[in-house]
Amino acid sequence: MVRDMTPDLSVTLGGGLTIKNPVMTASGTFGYGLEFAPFYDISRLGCLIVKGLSREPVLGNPPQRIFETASGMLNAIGLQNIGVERFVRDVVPRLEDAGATFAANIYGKTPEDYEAVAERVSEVSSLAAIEVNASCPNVKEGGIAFGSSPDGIARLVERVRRKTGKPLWVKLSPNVTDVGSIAKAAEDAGADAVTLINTLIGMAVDHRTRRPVLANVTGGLSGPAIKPVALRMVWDVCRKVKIPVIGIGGIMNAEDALQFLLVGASAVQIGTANFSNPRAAVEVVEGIESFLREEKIASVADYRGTLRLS
Amino acid sequence: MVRDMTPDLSVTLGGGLTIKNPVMTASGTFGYGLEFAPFYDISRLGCLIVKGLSREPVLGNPPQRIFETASGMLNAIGLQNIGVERFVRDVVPRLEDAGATFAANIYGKTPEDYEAVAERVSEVSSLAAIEVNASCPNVKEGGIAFGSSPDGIARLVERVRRKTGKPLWVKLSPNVTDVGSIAKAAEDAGADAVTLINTLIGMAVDHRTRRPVLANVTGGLSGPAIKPVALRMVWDVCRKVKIPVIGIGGIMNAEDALQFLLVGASAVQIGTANFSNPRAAVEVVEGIESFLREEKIASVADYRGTLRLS
Amino acid sequence: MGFRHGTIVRNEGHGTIFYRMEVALPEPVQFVPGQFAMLSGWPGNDPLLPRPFAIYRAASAGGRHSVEFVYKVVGRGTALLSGLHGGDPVSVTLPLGRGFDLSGEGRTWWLVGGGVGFSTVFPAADSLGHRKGGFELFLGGRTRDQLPPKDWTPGGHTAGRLHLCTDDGTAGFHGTVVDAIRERMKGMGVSDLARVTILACGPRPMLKGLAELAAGAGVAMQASLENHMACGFGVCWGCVAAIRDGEATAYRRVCKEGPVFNAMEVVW
Amino acid sequence: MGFRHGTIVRNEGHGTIFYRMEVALPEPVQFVPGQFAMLSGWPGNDPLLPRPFAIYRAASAGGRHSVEFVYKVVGRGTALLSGLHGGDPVSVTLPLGRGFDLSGEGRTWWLVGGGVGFSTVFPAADSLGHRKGGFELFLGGRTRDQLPPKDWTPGGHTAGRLHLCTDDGTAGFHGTVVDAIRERMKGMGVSDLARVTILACGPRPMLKGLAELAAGAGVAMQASLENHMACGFGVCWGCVAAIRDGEATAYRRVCKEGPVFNAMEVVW
Ligand SMILES: Cc1cc2nc3c(=O)[nH]c(=O)nc-3n(C[C@H](O)[C@H](O)[C@H](O)COP(=O)(O)OP(=O)(O)OC[C@H]3O[C@@H](n4cnc5c(N)ncnc54)[C@H](O)[C@@H]3O)c2cc1C
Ligand SMILES: Cc1cc2nc3c(=O)[nH]c(=O)nc-3n(C[C@H](O)[C@H](O)[C@H](O)COP(=O)(O)OP(=O)(O)OC[C@H]3O[C@@H](n4cnc5c(N)ncnc54)[C@H](O)[C@@H]3O)c2cc1C
Ligand SMILES: Cc1cc2nc3c(=O)[nH]c(=O)nc-3n(C[C@H](O)[C@H](O)[C@H](O)COP(=O)(O)O)c2cc1C
Ligand SMILES: Cc1cc2nc3c(=O)[nH]c(=O)nc-3n(C[C@H](O)[C@H](O)[C@H](O)COP(=O)(O)O)c2cc1C
Ligand code: FES
Ligand code: FES
Repeated sequence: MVRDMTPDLSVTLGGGLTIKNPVMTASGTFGYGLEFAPFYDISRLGCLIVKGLSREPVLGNPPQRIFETASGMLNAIGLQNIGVERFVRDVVPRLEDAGATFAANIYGKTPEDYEAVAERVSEVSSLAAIEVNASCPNVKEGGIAFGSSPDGIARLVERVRRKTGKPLWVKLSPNVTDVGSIAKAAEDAGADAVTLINTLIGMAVDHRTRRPVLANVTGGLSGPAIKPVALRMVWDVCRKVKIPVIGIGGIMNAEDALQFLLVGASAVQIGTANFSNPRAAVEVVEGIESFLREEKIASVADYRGTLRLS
Repeated sequence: MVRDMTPDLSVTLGGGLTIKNPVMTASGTFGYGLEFAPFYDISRLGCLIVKGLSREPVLGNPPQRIFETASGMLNAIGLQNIGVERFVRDVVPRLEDAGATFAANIYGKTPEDYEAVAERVSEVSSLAAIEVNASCPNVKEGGIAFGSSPDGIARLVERVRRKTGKPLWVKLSPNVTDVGSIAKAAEDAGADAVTLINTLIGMAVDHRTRRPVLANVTGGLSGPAIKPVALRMVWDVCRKVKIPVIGIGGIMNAEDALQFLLVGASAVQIGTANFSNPRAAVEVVEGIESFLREEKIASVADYRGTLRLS
Repeated sequence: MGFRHGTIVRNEGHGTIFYRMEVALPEPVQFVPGQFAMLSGWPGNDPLLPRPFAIYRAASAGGRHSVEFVYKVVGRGTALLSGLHGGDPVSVTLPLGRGFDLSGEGRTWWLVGGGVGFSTVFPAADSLGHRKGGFELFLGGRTRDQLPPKDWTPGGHTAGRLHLCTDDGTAGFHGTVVDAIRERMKGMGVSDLARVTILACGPRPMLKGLAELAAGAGVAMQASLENHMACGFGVCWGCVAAIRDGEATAYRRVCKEGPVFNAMEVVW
Repeated sequence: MGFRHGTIVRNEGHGTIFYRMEVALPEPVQFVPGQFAMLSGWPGNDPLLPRPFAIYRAASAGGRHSVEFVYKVVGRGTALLSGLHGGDPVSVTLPLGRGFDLSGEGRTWWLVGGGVGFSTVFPAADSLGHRKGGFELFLGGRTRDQLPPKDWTPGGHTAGRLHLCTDDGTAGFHGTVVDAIRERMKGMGVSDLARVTILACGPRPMLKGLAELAAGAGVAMQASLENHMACGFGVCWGCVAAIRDGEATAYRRVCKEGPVFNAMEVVW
């Protein structure tokens, strides 16, 4: 029996990576990480994932890029980013100084683009992992095009796999009929973990001006609205693959995060919650710890995947 | 120019059906229709769609069947219903007395089941249309199994089509990679209209008891949370098929309904909103009328599908 | 039955855990004890659904009509309600469901409320108070703080007919209401017991315990059940409970065929 | 910059359309005029996102710290805010963004507020008021009811320096602030104009009109832009505006590189 012990929050992910706790922050919702330093010590996070990086800087979509919906938001940022070179040169040293554990979310229009970005970030010895964004709904080429079928994902992952020795995570789209088979294809192609879900494709229009609200017409839906969908998909995928699953989608607090761990996720990512509460992610770390303490559970590993079906 | 004229709300749907306004109520959220008589005159609705009917009465899933989520709800009713015979015998005459325009949502485990229910309800001369539920996520067989692929939907629709001369609507699942191709398959197989979306598959768990909240484990997510997803799919499908599209998903008020018409839907259905506001559907009828009047638009037909993309 | 926009007249905390809300409505409310309302009073879509509450009281005077609810803060919806002020708008659909059947003449009524369940049985007490024989009232709480405020208790002045029970013994009988009823039954003859009807509302384990006790003793019992509800008026089929239907089990809507069921027919 | 839980001290409507909210905070707030806060004060997830508001004033006295906002009800979030009471909790992240650059010495400052835009320029007026030369204030509203309450107006007592403008002529100058500035420029020499800096906040068409006027007259202008925001501190890239970057156009974050931009660099 565990009495007043500090629960062990560390979790083991694929590719030999162990992180101090299961709480990560989601790509595109955490900038390059340093922006959160005024709110808390970012080294307290299990891992932070930076904004999707591409080979060259990307201008992104014209405004309006975001729109609030019922308990959610649409975004069509179009992957505006500073490009992999500036990231490695300017951002990495500062993340290292901050003692942060960080992973790079990468994106390209072609498999060659992905390979190039993967190769470049792999040179960063402090980089914890590479997360392949094969599911961005807001760019015309790449992204979701690869992530919508088992074959597409397999081809992409195989190629990136050959270019990196880093733990390789593949981020999956929820806009598919059978996310399990796509996750399986990623596993078979050499992914060390899968991350899901990316945003659901959504749309908003103004009934008076008769125009789409977003310049991009459609956008990605995130936030608590999508949590039930995310939880179901994570649960599904956890039963279909052996590699670790990183759960994401609408997590606002520790209770939500625990639910993803309960259905089998090895770690979670906090996305949109960072906007309404910049301290959300660190509060999730604290909340998970106190839950385990209260319930006298020795470790996250003991809790993970213990959903009782009968 | 139209000045203070009563706008023409009537809309023409497939199979020669014209209804007095584009506002319907969604199957499973409106009982058998008569339950709403205390709240308003149900003959004011464009059409009401009754709870999914099967060949024999269905017991449905054990409780807990529903759960509230952020701006949405999960349900796993399991299609509890009184069966087609009792519907025809007991309910139809009372709907006729109430002057209601009504359609039957039908469901089966096998194509034969669907055929049988379609044949039986087709004998009801006052029935406006048949809506084939090929997308229920809460039953193990039938439903979504047919609705997840173009082939599946084509086979089902062809068979039901042969059994009825009524306008035939096919209700589609959003839990697919490409809803457009499924809608197209339904059109090619003889559907007069497509209805979308049914619920998104979701899940909820209790992190303390470590159990699923719903006895059925997963359920269907409905309500304003899913509106952006629904709107995007309706917009997509409107550009892929020539038959009328009936839009549904998270519509809470006239503004929401107008947005679905704007992207091309010929009519809309009000679902979950009926629960929080039993007068929701009739308020949508009134709201659409006053919007058209204010904006001096002569008819719903003049407004429909006028989204400006540039 | 109707859907009404009302305005809060009063919304106050009482004792340690109970709130009481009075809502002014455009029309008078007539209800059977045990019937309930779906109530919501928040902007936006989260929470999305109204919440079910027993109708505690309804009054009409001088052309003004109002209805009262008693509630306990247990989650998000009730927390939001407790933050509302006089003048704030709420929506209610009422009266809903099938209340208690108080039609038997010459019966002995035992009214049992566990926790906030008293809000459902007090209206029955109000009705029965006028009859010969009246009723006995069993109220249970974990501690004395969890019993309803004294001045709310119908017939609370009539010593002997009110049985307060606390799990921790801080007031009245030390034990659950089930224990108290078991005590009460002691020494009663079969024919006396056969004249008793229990009307009960409270946590499910309490109701189940009572039902088993009642069944064993040949006592009639009506139980007011709870379940998650979306609509409250019988159209979503979300709120069903397993109810015996001859040999078979049927799923009956708590909001429509209930919330009050014959306890002997409930599949506990 | 920090994320703080505060408590409403006061939240009142003023005139016909403006609300003013004072929030007590655990720590003092230092800010540059034009900086803003992300504010939310609703339970649940709908609305989900906090709303951006200019910091109107910050005060510290006797160990108590507070910050003030002025807002207009335009939609759901602001409607909810207007219903909050003293004592209610709110969350704020502040101070955010890049405010006005008030560093130039010997300049002539024209402060322009359209609609509720005055809330962004009044703090600049408070700063500049202490300087020699001070400022002139142009306030525009559709009608006189849409102008800020008189007693809020900095230097409002100094006649001649305050230019009230209404579209319908119900108060002050009959016309927009752009028209008023055009009038004001009349007869001014090139070198006088070159000493002017306009600080402006208001609807985009107003800002655009002003920027064109200023560009033509060789007047410097800083414009405070608005855009939908999710985070408010530069991490979502949701709030960008098109800003000239040499020959090219870049998307700059209104919340981080702005909200105050050199009006000559904005792609209007
Ligand atoms: C017929 C009926 C009469 C009731 N009368 C009263 C009363 O007079 N006073 C009182 O305090 N409570 C009463 N309840 C219970 C009350 O409805 C719940 O406490 C309330 O819905 C909890 O809402 P919440 O948002 O605070 O809790 P949360 O747990 O946050 O609610 C989440 C969801 O669960 C549902 N839920 C949670 N607990 C219950 C429950 N016990 N019963 C039904 N749904 C639940 C909510 O409606 C909501 O949909 C009654 C319930 C029913 C069914
Ligand atoms: C830097 C900055 C400072 C501001 N300062 C003030 C101020 O001091 N006083 C004041 O009254 N208003 C100010 N605004 C505008 C204010 O943020 C909006 O009026 C408010 O967000 C509207 O919210 P709502 O929910 O009432 O409107 P809704 O239209 O219901 O909001 C829906 C969504 O649109 C966004 N939105 C709507 N209008 C605007 C807008 N004009 N700018 C940005 N987002 C918008 C909301 O934030 C929300 O996400 C400022 C805006 C910015 C960007
Ligand atoms: C503004 C915004 C930008 C995003 N950018 C990226 C991105 O660059 N790469 C990526 O893989 N996911 C991106 N996402 C998706 C999130 O990482 C996450 O998968 C999604 O938002 C669901 O989680 P949430 O509901 O917790 O936000 C973005 C999401 C938002 C809201
Ligand atoms: C409680 C409940 C029961 C439902 N039952 C059915 C059904 O029997 N047949 C069907 O086609 N759809 C059924 N649906 C789906 C709705 O008709 C509708 O497609 C869905 O709820 C989305 O719309 P909404 O967000 O407006 O509720 C049901 C939905 C709910 C919430
Ligand atoms: S709550 Fe909808 S049927 Fe009972
Ligand atoms: S609002 Fe998020 S970057 Fe500006």
